[in-house]
Amino acid sequence: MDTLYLIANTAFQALVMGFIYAALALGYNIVYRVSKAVNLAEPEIVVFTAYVVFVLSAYYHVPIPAAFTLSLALGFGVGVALERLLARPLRGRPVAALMAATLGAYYVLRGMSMVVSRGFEMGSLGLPETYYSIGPVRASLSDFIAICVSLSVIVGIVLMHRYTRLGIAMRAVSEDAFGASAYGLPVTVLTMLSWGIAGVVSAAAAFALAAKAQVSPMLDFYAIKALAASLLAGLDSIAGVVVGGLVLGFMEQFGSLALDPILPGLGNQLAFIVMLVVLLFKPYGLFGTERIERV
Amino acid sequence: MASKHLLEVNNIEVVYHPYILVLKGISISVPRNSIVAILGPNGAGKTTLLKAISGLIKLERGKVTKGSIIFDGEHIENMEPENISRRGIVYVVEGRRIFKELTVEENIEAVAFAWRRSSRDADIVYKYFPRLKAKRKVRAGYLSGGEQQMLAIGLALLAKPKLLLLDEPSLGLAPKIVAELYQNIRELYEEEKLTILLAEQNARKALEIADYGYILENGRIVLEGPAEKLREDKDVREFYLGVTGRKGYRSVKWYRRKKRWV
Amino acid sequence: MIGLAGQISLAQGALMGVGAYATVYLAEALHISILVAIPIAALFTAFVGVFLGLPSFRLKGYYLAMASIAAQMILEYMFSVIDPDQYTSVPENLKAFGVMQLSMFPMQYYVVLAYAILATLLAVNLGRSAIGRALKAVGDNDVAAEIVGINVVKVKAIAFGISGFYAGLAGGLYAFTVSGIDWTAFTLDTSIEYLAMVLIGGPGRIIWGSLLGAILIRTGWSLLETNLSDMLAALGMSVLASAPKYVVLGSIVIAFLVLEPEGLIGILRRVKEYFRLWPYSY
Amino acid sequence: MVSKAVYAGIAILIIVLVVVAGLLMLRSQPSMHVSPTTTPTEAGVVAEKRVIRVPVGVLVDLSGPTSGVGRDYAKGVEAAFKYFNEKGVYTRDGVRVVFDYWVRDYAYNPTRAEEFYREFRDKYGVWAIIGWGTADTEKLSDSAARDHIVYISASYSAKLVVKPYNFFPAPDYSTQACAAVRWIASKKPGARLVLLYDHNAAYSRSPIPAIKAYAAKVGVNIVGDVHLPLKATEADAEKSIREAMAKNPDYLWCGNTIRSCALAVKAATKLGAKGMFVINVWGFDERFPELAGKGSYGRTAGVSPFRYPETVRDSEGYRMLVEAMKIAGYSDKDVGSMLRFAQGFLNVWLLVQAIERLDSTTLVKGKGAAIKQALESSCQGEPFDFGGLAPPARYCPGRHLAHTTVWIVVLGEDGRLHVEGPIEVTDFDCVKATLEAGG
Repeated sequence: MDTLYLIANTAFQALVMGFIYAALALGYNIVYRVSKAVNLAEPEIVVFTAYVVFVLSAYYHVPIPAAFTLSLALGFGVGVALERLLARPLRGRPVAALMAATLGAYYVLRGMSMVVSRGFEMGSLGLPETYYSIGPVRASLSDFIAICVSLSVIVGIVLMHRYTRLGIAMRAVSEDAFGASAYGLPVTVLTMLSWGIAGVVSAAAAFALAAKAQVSPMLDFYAIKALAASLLAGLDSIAGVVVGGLVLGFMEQFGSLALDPILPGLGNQLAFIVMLVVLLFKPYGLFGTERIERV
Repeated sequence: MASKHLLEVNNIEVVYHPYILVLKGISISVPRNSIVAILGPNGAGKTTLLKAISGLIKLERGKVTKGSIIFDGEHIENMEPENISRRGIVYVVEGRRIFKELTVEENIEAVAFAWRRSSRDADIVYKYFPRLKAKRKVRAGYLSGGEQQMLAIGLALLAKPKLLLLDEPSLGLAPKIVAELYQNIRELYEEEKLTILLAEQNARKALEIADYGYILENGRIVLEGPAEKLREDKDVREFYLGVTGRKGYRSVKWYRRKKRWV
Repeated sequence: MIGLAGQISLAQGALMGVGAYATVYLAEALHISILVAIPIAALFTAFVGVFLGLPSFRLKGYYLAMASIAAQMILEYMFSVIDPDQYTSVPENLKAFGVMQLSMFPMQYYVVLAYAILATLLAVNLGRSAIGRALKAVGDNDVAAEIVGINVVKVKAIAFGISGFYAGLAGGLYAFTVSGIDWTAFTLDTSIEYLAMVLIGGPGRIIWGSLLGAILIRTGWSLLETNLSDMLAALGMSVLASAPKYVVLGSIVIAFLVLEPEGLIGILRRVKEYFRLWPYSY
Repeated sequence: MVSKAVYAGIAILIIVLVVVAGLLMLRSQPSMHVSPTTTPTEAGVVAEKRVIRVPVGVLVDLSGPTSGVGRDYAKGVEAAFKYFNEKGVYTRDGVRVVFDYWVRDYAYNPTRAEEFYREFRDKYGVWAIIGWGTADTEKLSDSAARDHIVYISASYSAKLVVKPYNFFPAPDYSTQACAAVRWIASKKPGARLVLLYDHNAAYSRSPIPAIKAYAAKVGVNIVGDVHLPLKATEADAEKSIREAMAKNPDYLWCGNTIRSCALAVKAATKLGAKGMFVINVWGFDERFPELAGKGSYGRTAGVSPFRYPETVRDSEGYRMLVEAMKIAGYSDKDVGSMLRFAQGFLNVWLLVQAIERLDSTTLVKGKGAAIKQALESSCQGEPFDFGGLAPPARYCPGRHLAHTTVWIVVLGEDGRLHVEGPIEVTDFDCVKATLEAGG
């Protein structure tokens, strides 16, 4: 087969997956910026919101865009609830406590997803099947949806942080919550809002992911993999997730292309090897600030 | 209701999570439109007192366990820090707490967001600290120490404070910059009709602009009085102003016989 | 197990798997009794544990959580490669010790109990030793511990070694009690469950806390699981059988972390204190 | 502060205790909810009726990786128990049998399965278990034999054929796969076949040795052996399909579960790959056309040892399924795949038929062992009949291979399922090939 065809298509899929990973990673990073903890409940937020879209559209015949919007709202609600119930009471306590608490939330959300999904019914979102040929690349509508959704979320968040006063205030809080609160910034509200936005981002990423991988409880696996993108970018980096996600996407696609004949399945686990390597040699990632506490 | 004093701290005790008693029965009062200085060595509890007033001890699991803090006729002890700052107490934290990753302009935007101030209001910062105007696109982290302190105070101004809490503004600054800074603070105080509570180790500078002073040691107030009186006090002169009136510390090793009031 | 030195580890399930597979392969390769292979495999797991802990030698606890997730997933993959059929049988003849056949019900139970008692004794004494105190110091504040002159890296390495050792021991014992091992028993979910045990039991009290947590979760979980399943089945909603279990367990973990960080042990101690002082509240 | 925490602590303890106590109380009530012990239909017979209560454990996956298919299967099992309890099951000598059953979600985790197995055995003393997956069933097979518990699973692994207490009303995976190979050979002699499956999953791997052995025999060329992860995304599936396309196959065997196979077919459509997909039993059912999209029409076929219920609507078995659904309170909407539902139902039905062949004393005395005897009595005698849903089943001691009849269900251009077959592989022992390949 044509090498160009192979490389171009693999690269395109890597790009799509890369943007999805980037959006998932962004969810982690937004939370990390304000609470200095990794939100381990995010994988289940992804499953939960993906199921909400699926159940609404498949059983209640809500049009997909409306169901998607609803899931975004729900993601926001879940994020805010997590902040209110976990992050705020645990403020001032070791970060490990908050992370452990998010694990508790992981369980709760899994139970909730089961209820919503009526016992994990599986399904596809039923997006129209349209295919395009762009040069050697074959693309489908779901590819474009995945790219558009994840990219617009990332760009939106970056622009917000850069140019709106709200975003600038959030950056201030993420840099120094104590100082921000001294200047009268509504730190509590901004923190809550950040968690909420992280929830929205996760819900959007969940939709993009569902477009590419159907709706199933396994979606949490990809969200865990996205931790690698998040670390690679640096946990407190916003725009860096694009690079982190793309590196991960390319590594995974080309990695499994090369490795599957030797060790089947290793390519899909490369994310975790990346995670370990980053943690060992460059724990603050490519774009993270080096303020991370060292021993 | 307007009492003579804008702020009254009555006999408070502060405990850090959960058992460490830091302040032991402190009372101070700050009259409207005055500068009150709190002096004392490192670790005396100056910062804790300011944090207790501003509510920020909550973020560090601290708590006011006894006594009351009354601001403008209202009890504010153990309130959420945001609610306190909404009432007009703004705390300029020790060590030039600004947002180093943000540009000067963004620093101002962020605080202006909190107070819903328009950009025109924000010009007040540049008015008092014209040095900052030239550096509005510079990341705050790259400013000099004095500029950072100016920015910090400028940010506090955006909150239109009734009471400004300044914590060690002179810390780590060259004497020349300190002089300029204190000049600016004085101007501010006069033109904006502010009330300032100032915590300082640099007692000489502080007493230059203050009206009244408290001296804090080991979480207790050991001495208080009008600034000019403190300036004259023998012990204060000896221990805080470094004026010994003797032959010079070299021969006396004054620090070894440093007297404690407690 | 996990509460050591204030770190969160989410690779405990995989470490258990390392212990289990190592036990079986060792016993088979060397033709020794599994009972002999268990401690050796546990030592091996201890080394793996130290290796996994490497990133956290330089970094704070929550980075270890991430490193351990990665390690868990990589180990899971490695298991799936060495055991693709998801069944590695544990030969019955290797379960004997000398002439004693130990795999039947009462003997099996005694063997596990003996190991458990030994392990607990070891842990209790460890807590009292210099190493134990150093571990606690590092857990509280590693920077401070370093200033006091504790070799933080060494102590952390020991901590990971110990936690690996115990996980390996657990894995080995598990292999001893079953007819075949299967890597899906050592997944991330397993790790999370162990962490939940410790968190509920009381993270500060390594031994009794984990023990209490383990007992409570095991019994509580299975009570919840069976009763709720039956209840929901009666209501004709058995597809949701597992949902309440997750919600309840997750809520309990959160409640403990938020309201009672010292876990059940903390509650017990305070209740004890309360009744000791009763009826005077001070 | 401290006292508040004490109260909170006490409150939590009390709540925990109350919950535990409540659960214990619930537990202590015998599970009578299953069905009434006397049937009003037999009015007039005033005499005290003897009822045999048969305890059965049910292991299903409702929250794990196979829950997508496990859910409808579990519903089928449950509905079957309700159906038979209500309709009445009688031993040969006319004694009423009522099933007590306990459903446990083991989330596809064999360790959990083992825990539940102990619960079933020690707490309820079950005589039979309706089980689910390959790894757990294989793991528990020796225990089941030792404890004399009849184990009817949804895993059709070849290894279970030779286990004394394991049964399933279908041919094993490798026999099914061999039938698929035969079907391919009959369509196109010398066809090029690529195998797509997860190289690290027991279920996906299990029929592969038999396929390879039988393909060589009937002249199907296996030209590729491609890894397709169970946890695939479209991107992963595309990668596998591209690799397969390079081999230019006429047919592709997809040995994974439905989600993964649907993605593979979708990817093939997208990339314009040629070749017909033949999909393993758990990878294809009525939901496939919807999951894989229109592109799968006319190019996909599923292997099935059962008649798809929708294709045999006028059969006795279908009538029973519908009634069971009604009794269990399920509407059409509640059941995603009737095939999976039927698979659950059939497993229970097999148990019921075995019990119906026993007389009451043998059953009560022999329990699981007696049921096993009854199941194996079909070797020489009458086979078990499933009302047209599946071919009659016979079990012989040492070789519990129900039958070797397999259908190929082709998804036509019109988007409907067309059944081809039945196909029987008589010239090759696929079970043996599998067992020899990986003991």
